[in-house]
Amino acid sequence: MSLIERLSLAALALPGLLVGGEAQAGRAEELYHADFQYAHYEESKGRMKVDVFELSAVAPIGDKITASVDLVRDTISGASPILNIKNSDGKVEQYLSGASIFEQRDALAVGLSYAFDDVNVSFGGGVSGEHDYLSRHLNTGASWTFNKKLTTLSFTASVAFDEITPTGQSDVKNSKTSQKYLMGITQVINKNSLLQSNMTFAYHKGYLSDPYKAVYVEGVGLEDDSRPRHKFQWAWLTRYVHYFKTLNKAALHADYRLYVDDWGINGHTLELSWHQPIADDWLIIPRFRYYTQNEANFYQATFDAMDIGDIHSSDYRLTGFGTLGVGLKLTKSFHMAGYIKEVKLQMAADYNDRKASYQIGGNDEGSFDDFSFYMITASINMRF
Amino acid sequence: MHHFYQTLAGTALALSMSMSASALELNSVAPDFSLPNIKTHTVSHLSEYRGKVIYLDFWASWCPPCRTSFPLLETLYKKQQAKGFAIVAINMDEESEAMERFLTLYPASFDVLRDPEGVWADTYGVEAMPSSFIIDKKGMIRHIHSGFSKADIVDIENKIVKLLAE
Amino acid sequence: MKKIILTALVLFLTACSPVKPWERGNLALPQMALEGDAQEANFRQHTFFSKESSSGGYGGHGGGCGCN
Amino acid sequence: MREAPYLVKMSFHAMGSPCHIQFYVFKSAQEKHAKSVIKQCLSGLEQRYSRYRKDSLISLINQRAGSGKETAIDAEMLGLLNYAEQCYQESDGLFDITSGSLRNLWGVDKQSLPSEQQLANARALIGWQKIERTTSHVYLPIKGMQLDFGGIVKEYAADSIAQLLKNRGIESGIIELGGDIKIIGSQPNGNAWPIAIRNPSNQNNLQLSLHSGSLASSGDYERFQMIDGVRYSHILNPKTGKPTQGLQAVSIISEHCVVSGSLATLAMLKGKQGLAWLKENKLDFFCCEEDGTTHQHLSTYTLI
Repeated sequence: MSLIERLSLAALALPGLLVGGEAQAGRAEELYHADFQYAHYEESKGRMKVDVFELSAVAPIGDKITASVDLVRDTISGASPILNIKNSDGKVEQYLSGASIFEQRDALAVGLSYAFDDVNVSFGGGVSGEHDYLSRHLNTGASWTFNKKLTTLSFTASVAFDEITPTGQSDVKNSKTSQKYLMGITQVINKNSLLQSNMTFAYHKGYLSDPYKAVYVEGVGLEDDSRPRHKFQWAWLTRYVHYFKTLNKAALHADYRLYVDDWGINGHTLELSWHQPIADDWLIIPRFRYYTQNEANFYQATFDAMDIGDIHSSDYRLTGFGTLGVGLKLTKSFHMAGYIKEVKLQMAADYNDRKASYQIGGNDEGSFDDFSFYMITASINMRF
Repeated sequence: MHHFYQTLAGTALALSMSMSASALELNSVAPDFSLPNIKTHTVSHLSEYRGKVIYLDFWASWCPPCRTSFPLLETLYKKQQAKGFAIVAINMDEESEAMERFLTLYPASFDVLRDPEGVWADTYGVEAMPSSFIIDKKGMIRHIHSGFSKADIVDIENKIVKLLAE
Repeated sequence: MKKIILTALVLFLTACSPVKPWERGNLALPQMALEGDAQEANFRQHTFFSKESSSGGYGGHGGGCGCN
Repeated sequence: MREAPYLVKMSFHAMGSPCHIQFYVFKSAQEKHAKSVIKQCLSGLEQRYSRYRKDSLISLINQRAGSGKETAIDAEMLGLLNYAEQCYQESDGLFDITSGSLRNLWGVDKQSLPSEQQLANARALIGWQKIERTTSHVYLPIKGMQLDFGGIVKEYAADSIAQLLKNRGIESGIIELGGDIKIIGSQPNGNAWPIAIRNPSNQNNLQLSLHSGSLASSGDYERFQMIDGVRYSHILNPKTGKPTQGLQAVSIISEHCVVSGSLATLAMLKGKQGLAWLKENKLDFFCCEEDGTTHQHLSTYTLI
């Protein structure tokens, strides 16, 4: 920049030239947050069950910095599919892990964010681990609000280092690193609606297979699950929210996400939810979800000597299928003027049914992979 | 990188220029207005407060910094009221119920007026929520302040005391 | 692909009617929040992520009352 | 079809110099409102930044120098201080608004040169880095230190008035405050505004026309003094404490009047290297050396 440009920029900061209000720094909320949630996940066919306890807290420091901490404990039990076998009359059956596995995963994450006038930057990190798995991650992000505060650009970047030492193979230490980048825009369209559109890019490198899963090769036997050592994922999520004053101030939320990865999988996710206020400060939220994906190009339910390459997997998450889900969420909030400013209770239940036949364009894989699962959450959030 | 920086500076300039077009200016006369007063149920005019130092605040119940500001403004008002200090809080909620529920939680003894269509917020060029204008005894806008955080009350009181002494 | 997205975004930005700061009451209501309950949303997305291949997209800031 | 706009002329005295403002309006209400806004802006600025008024903000700061009592400042004063700091850095210390105390030594009425001792004492009271300031307060730590916004406030006033009138929908006009000029916009028929720059050495002035931007001058064709037959400029070098030598007058043309003003003062402060400095920074200028030779470089703006 030339001398004259530097001076002009400095001159433009003079109120007389750039006449208008003073833009103020700091963030909107200056309250402490304390949130506690219990959640339960359970699959059909006696498969996996998970109980999750989570505690999060947020504290403002000065009028620009906000610190946050998040503690999570999962306890996982039940069986999980490890193998598909073709039985005598050629039909594929799925075998679950025999012993009922019992694992406990603990995770800790901390974060700091700093609010400038219209820009907010954040840094964070965390660690999570089970007896056979350790993951450490770092993340950073920035958001810039402009155009009379109607438009917000967001950018986040995170990196994770995972290490897996499968039970019974203590000498083996497989590691992988994952990088994720998000760029997004949130735009207020008018008084009653807003739109958010985010794009994420994720790149994984290292040991990406599942040590507890295997593939059945007809006439040969079993082979370990063996996936490529890198994976690139791209996702584009668009969320639309619209306010209906005449329908007792309800709001419609509609999300659509397109997903593509270089393992050959394309995924579509559609979620619709209706947020209906009833009585004072009650919200009832029915919701519907549909998901579909096709299979990875190295997936087969079972293999034979001819088509077993060195990259192969029968993992039920890599096949083609669709999921239909319905759910209901209830929230009730209390506003007070004392030390505690707000208490909010939340309860929700979702039922999801996953079937190969729900996949767009149909799928004749058979129903050996089909199962259903439900989720329950209950939480209390406090602001003071 | 250099080129990018310049275009960034360019856009920032353009944006800031366009943003400020409608705002009122420091040291200009505060335009008089008349709005319904929720306590007296009559119409109040800004000119009725002439001779006082006025903290004119545009607020709404749904804006978090307004919740932070009301208790602090209430104490400031009680403390300086006798010396000729007035607070005129212009509420812009679409529905008055939301405002009434707010005022039960954050009672205000200073005057609250209603401007649901934001007519005077437009004239005063309100750019952020909340926005406040400190007006001296001669009716001139001496300070413009947008947003509100706890630490601001000290600076606001200094300005009020200085103007009261004028 | 990039060009289409960019032009779409620019067109889209200009298509919005200007919303005055005091007209954001509806957008600030809890039922309009993109992230109403963070913990519940994270649990739900984490569950789907571990049962399906698709992931990503969620995150970012913005919307709401635009107060500062 | 909007009726034809009519020209409004204002002539008055402000900031210690004659001022002339012309602008076109469509309705008399617009004229009345514009005139009141101009008067309020100028009286406001004078009331805050004039060193001659005992009750001004600047005088309050100067009176409290060395007293231990700091002064609260608002966004405008903060903007001016930040701008002055930028000028200080760009001129590596020559443009220093703390050189107010030098004014007394070289006042127009003085008949004799100040002694070396007086100059040394004055220099001890000067130094931008000595100022103690935050975004909300300012304090001059040594008794006798004086801030002087000369070379900034008058030009800032011209820019402020132009912005105020533009906000009121006035798109055509010219503002002249004591030789500093700011254009609001070209005349309704599209013509530029004719301007003459006085040539100190001979009487044929330089003719110039501006559609937009500003022109500010620094130099001693009005304010200078003759001591024992030698001509001393009123532009004082804060490092030596003595008037500058080298250029007799400089006029700069750029978008903002406050920028043109500080660049003109900077050129004078550069003394002998002034001309080279003007060329090196590719500025639009007109200048006259002490021996009367004139130079000019006008790229973005045109001569009649």
